[in-house]
Amino acid sequence: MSYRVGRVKGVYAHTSLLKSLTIELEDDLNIIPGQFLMVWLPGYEEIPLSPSYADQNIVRLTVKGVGETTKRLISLDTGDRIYVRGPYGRGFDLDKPGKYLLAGGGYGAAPIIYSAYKLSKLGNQAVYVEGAKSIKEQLFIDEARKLGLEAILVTEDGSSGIKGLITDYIKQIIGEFDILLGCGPEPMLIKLLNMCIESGVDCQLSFERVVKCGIGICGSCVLGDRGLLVCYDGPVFNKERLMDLSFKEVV
Amino acid sequence: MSYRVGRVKGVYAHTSLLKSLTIELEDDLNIIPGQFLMVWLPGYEEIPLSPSYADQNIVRLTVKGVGETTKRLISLDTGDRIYVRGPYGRGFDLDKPGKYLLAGGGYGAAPIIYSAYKLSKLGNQAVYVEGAKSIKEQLFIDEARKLGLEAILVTEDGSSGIKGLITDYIKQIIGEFDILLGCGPEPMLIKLLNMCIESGVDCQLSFERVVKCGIGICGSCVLGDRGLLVCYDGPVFNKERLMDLSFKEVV
Amino acid sequence: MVDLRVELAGIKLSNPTVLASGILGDNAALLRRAAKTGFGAVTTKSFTIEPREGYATPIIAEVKAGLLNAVGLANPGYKEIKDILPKARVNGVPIIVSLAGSKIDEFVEMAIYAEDWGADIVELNLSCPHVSMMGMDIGHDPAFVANLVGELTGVIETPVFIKIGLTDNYMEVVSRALDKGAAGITAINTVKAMAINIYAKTPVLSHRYGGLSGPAIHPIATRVIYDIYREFKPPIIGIGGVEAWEDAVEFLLAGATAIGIGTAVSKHGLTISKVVSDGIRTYLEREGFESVRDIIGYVHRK
Amino acid sequence: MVDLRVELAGIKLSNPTVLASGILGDNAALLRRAAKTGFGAVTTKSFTIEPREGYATPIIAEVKAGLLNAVGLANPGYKEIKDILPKARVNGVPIIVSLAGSKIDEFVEMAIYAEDWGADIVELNLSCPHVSMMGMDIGHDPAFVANLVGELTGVIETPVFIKIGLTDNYMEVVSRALDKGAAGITAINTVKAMAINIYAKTPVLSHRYGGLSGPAIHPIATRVIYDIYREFKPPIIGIGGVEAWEDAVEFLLAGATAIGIGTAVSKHGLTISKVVSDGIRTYLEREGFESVRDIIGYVHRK
Ligand SMILES: Cc1cc2nc3c(=O)[nH]c(=O)nc-3n(C[C@H](O)[C@H](O)[C@H](O)COP(=O)(O)OP(=O)(O)OC[C@H]3O[C@@H](n4cnc5c(N)ncnc54)[C@H](O)[C@@H]3O)c2cc1C
Ligand SMILES: Cc1cc2nc3c(=O)[nH]c(=O)nc-3n(C[C@H](O)[C@H](O)[C@H](O)COP(=O)(O)OP(=O)(O)OC[C@H]3O[C@@H](n4cnc5c(N)ncnc54)[C@H](O)[C@@H]3O)c2cc1C
Ligand SMILES: Cc1cc2nc3c(=O)[nH]c(=O)nc-3n(C[C@H](O)[C@H](O)[C@H](O)COP(=O)(O)O)c2cc1C
Ligand SMILES: Cc1cc2nc3c(=O)[nH]c(=O)nc-3n(C[C@H](O)[C@H](O)[C@H](O)COP(=O)(O)O)c2cc1C
Ligand code: FES
Ligand code: FES
Repeated sequence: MSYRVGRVKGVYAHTSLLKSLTIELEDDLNIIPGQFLMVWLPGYEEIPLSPSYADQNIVRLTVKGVGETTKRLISLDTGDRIYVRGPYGRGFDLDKPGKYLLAGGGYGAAPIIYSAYKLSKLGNQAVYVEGAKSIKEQLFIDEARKLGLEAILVTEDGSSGIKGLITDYIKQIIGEFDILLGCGPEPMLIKLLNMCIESGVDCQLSFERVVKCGIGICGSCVLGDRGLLVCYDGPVFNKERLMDLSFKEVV
Repeated sequence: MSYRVGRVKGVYAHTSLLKSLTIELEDDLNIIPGQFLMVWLPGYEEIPLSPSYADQNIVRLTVKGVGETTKRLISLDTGDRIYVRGPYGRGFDLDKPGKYLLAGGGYGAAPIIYSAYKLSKLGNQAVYVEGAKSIKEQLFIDEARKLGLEAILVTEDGSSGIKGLITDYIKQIIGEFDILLGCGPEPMLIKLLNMCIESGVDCQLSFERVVKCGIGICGSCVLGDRGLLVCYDGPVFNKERLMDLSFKEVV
Repeated sequence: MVDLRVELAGIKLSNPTVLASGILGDNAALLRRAAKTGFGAVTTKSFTIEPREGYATPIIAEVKAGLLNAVGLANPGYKEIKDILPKARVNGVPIIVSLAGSKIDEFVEMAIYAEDWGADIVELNLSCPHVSMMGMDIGHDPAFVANLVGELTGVIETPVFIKIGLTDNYMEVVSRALDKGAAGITAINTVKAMAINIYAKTPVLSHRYGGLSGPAIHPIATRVIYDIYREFKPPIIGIGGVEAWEDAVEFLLAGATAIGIGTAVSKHGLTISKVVSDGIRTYLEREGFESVRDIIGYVHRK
Repeated sequence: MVDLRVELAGIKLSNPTVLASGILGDNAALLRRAAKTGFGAVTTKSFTIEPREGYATPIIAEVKAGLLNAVGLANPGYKEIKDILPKARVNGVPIIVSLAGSKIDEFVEMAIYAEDWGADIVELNLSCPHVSMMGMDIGHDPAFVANLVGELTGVIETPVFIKIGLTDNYMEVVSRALDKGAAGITAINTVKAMAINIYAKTPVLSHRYGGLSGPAIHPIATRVIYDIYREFKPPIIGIGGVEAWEDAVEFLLAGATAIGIGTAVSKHGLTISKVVSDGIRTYLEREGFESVRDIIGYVHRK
């Protein structure tokens, strides 16, 4: 059988539409930060999600209710079943030496905080920056601090931390870093990419496209005019790959 | 692909109808003495053969030309291809401590001499007895001696060694041994079994039936009224198993 | 303790596993051994009027996703049923007698004989893909099947199952057979296929064509079982690539009452029946069902 | 140096590997990438008159012996051919345009359009097993196929291939299509099947049914290719479970001129084309052949 069956062990509501589900699987799963799972709720669709934490048979999913399936997901209760296949795709390469700047926007902070766990285990230096609409939607600032990282919140409405867009803040500090890991809305990613090109900082960015098969066969997740596949070649792409693309669609 | 392709590396003619073919395979094969290979010559049938020697990617088959396929086999030349699948079945258990009596009749000496190789490697004490029609059909007496074993030839016509039937000779000496390994014509095996029952000596005997699938599914190789399968439960059966059977067919 | 018993047209099985036809099954000792090892029922090799030698070896070709066979309906002829059946019977395990023929007369003669010698179910092999004028060659014709089943249910009381393979019109065949009194459906037989050895540059099987079995056909069988149950809900012996209890449960949920096991016997031995029925038991317990009967066709209830 | 070039109805391929329809193929960038990675030809996703969203996810179910899919012929509609084809073309790699429809008119309209925009071959998908009124539903009818092919070969000059699946009467369909001028045969499409999740107790695919591909169907495809070559010797694009060069050689020996690769792209990436064509080259060298063309249909010569 291709699906692993998990049980919801706990639900943490960041807001009414943004929740973290801790899932217990029957067997251990080895997921690299940035890789994704295909998550199926029978009767609903199957969707890609990048865990915000994973260890042995525990996976934490941080989900924003944007449509039918994600809304159903965030309404799950402890004990409910959840079906996952994967992990799929390429995650972040955390073995590169240097000082890391971690940038997560919205639920895009999920694979970023998971990267923070791994980086702190590896003993790499990292600063965590999270962008959110307001303090209410802030996700992992406390967690990042508990990991011993400097953690900076940037809110659009200034309700906490630095006011503004995460990209504006990052522009100011990027020069101090060797490598940037980013995940979030596509306009944010494009800005980050351009910044990194200008400043000569290395980067790895996680992109979204509509993922249907998850295994590089249906073509639905194609990104850019070189035919990159988000589910197979990504979702995390490095700077060299991204520089090759023309992002007319979004810029 | 299920077949391994081998090349004939050498042919040794014991007689014009009884030959040993040394086969070189592309990969190593781990065969326990007494196990068999299904050997296919395209255009002919696929038949079961128990190697008379095997080491890494080398297998030696000792074949008596009795019908179309075996006759074709013994007419192969160096360089010819041969197709094998397996090994299948259960071989001799050579780990039991004690003094071994090895009894091979006709081409049945094949798995017996291969056992001799393994036993001498294991440092177990063993005496090799071979039964043949005449000196011309004698197979592995020299080889057994080179292994440092006492080796006795019993010929029906007395053209060499002891004259008579191998079973008559073994009857005289069986008391000196702890365990007998036997392979040969079925009447020989039945006599050996009865001898072992009477004298309290342990035994393992290799039986033949028409083997078609080799993988325990077609039922063609059934032995006895308990539904033992030569290809799956055998070809080597131990004393306990055999004592359960009624061998009306042959005795 | 959950209940594993099922009934196939009134015939009681202690658990849903069935030894599939052609697997070790033309010999009393082997059928007996299978029954003792834990199968809920055993099926004989398909018998024909005359004894058949079967094809020359190779009769088996191992492929990545399963097995090809072209045994060629080797069997000792139906008259042997008389010797085999009484000896094969043990612990009350039902015996399904499989029959293959090319004419209605042949089937009638054999079916009466099988009934006389104690067959619990008569299964008509209408789907062997590698013997001409038998099996698939006649089984894809709904009119023939309807006549055949009609004749047989007129002369014997033993439940008649038809064993189908993958054809375009299996739904019509099943529908006609059930109309004429078939007691149940066995699905599926092997799928016609071929394996070529690239060094020998020739088909492996002496008969060239063979029937594909094993994991390869499991999702096809699931579909066929699902279709038949959805439409007709007859007793179904689901067969095809079952090699673990999960595969068996899949068939049960799709609508099978019993689960035939063939190819997996080669990989796992006859104890596969125990492994599968134990697995079903644990599954039922964990999922909160009391009887295996509660999950038959379950996916259709949603 | 052995020669890997083959011709499909006059269309030259640098090597026999072909990207199968539906694999990454409704996007110019992906077709281009596949062509660059070493495929001898690439096939587009099947286009339909209207754009199709396809089915809801799950559209894929992984099974032991392969893959089930029910993409539902998702495609942007045939008018996109105009944008896709010119961008997809690279290094002279031929592009096969796959079309799916329910009526002859639809096929005619799309085929003319495909020809206008440079299709090297037009492939008629008469075998998709999971969309009603298209694919298999029409492709098993020899009369319809004969009419369809007759009409198309009357209006376009581009070679027309028909893509068949596993039906009872594929030999008749092929025969009628060739009679009416079909330039070649693509065989086979996926086989209708189902996977049920035993904990969810429901079919995995949102569409319930899907098409089985991968190693499971390889021996079935070998048989179909063998049959068609034996009888008609047309150019054949052999497809089904090719995931290693040995599988490709098997098809060539059975009679395929070119080798379609689908599911294996998921396991091995697009570089599978290189791996397969390199393997074929080494095989030919070792077995003493000068050209891949020397082994096409070789098993029939014995
Ligand atoms: C690699 C990857 C990782 C992701 N990780 C997370 C995560 O950790 N947390 C999280 O909340 N979301 C994540 N997403 C996004 C998430 O998959 C979508 O929000 C989800 O698919 C929407 O499904 P729905 O049925 O709820 O909404 P729908 O009603 O289907 O759509 C709502 C919105 O989501 C977009 N969308 C729909 N289907 C998909 C799809 N299959 N793939 C991508 N986008 C889609 C639509 O374009 C639309 O804008 C990730 C996406 C990708 C590609
Ligand atoms: C486990 C096992 C190991 C064997 N090892 C050897 C060996 O090392 N050397 C050797 O020379 N022979 C061995 N044999 C016997 C060998 O398999 C047969 O001699 C061979 O199958 C005959 O094939 P044929 O086509 O040449 O003769 P055929 O014309 O088919 O038959 C000639 C004789 O062989 C018997 N026979 C036919 N087919 C089979 C079959 N599939 N299995 C068993 N017997 C059959 C027939 O009953 C007949 O008596 C072994 C048999 C078994 C079961
Ligand atoms: C070696 C072999 C012999 C078979 N012989 C028969 C037969 O005589 N009659 C029959 O109805 N089915 C026969 N079958 C088909 C099986 O009963 C079964 O339907 C098929 O193998 C699919 O199940 P599996 O995947 O579990 O093997 C045979 C199958 C195999 C592998
Ligand atoms: C995801 C997917 C989508 C497919 N879409 C199409 C299609 O649009 N048109 C078509 O003719 N075949 C389609 N097919 C069938 C393939 O072209 C091919 O015939 C089949 O998958 C068998 O080959 P394989 O085993 O190499 O995958 C599709 C197959 C898959 C797996
Ligand atoms: S989602 Fe199908 S190719 Fe990426
Ligand atoms: S040869 Fe088929 S069961 Fe032993």
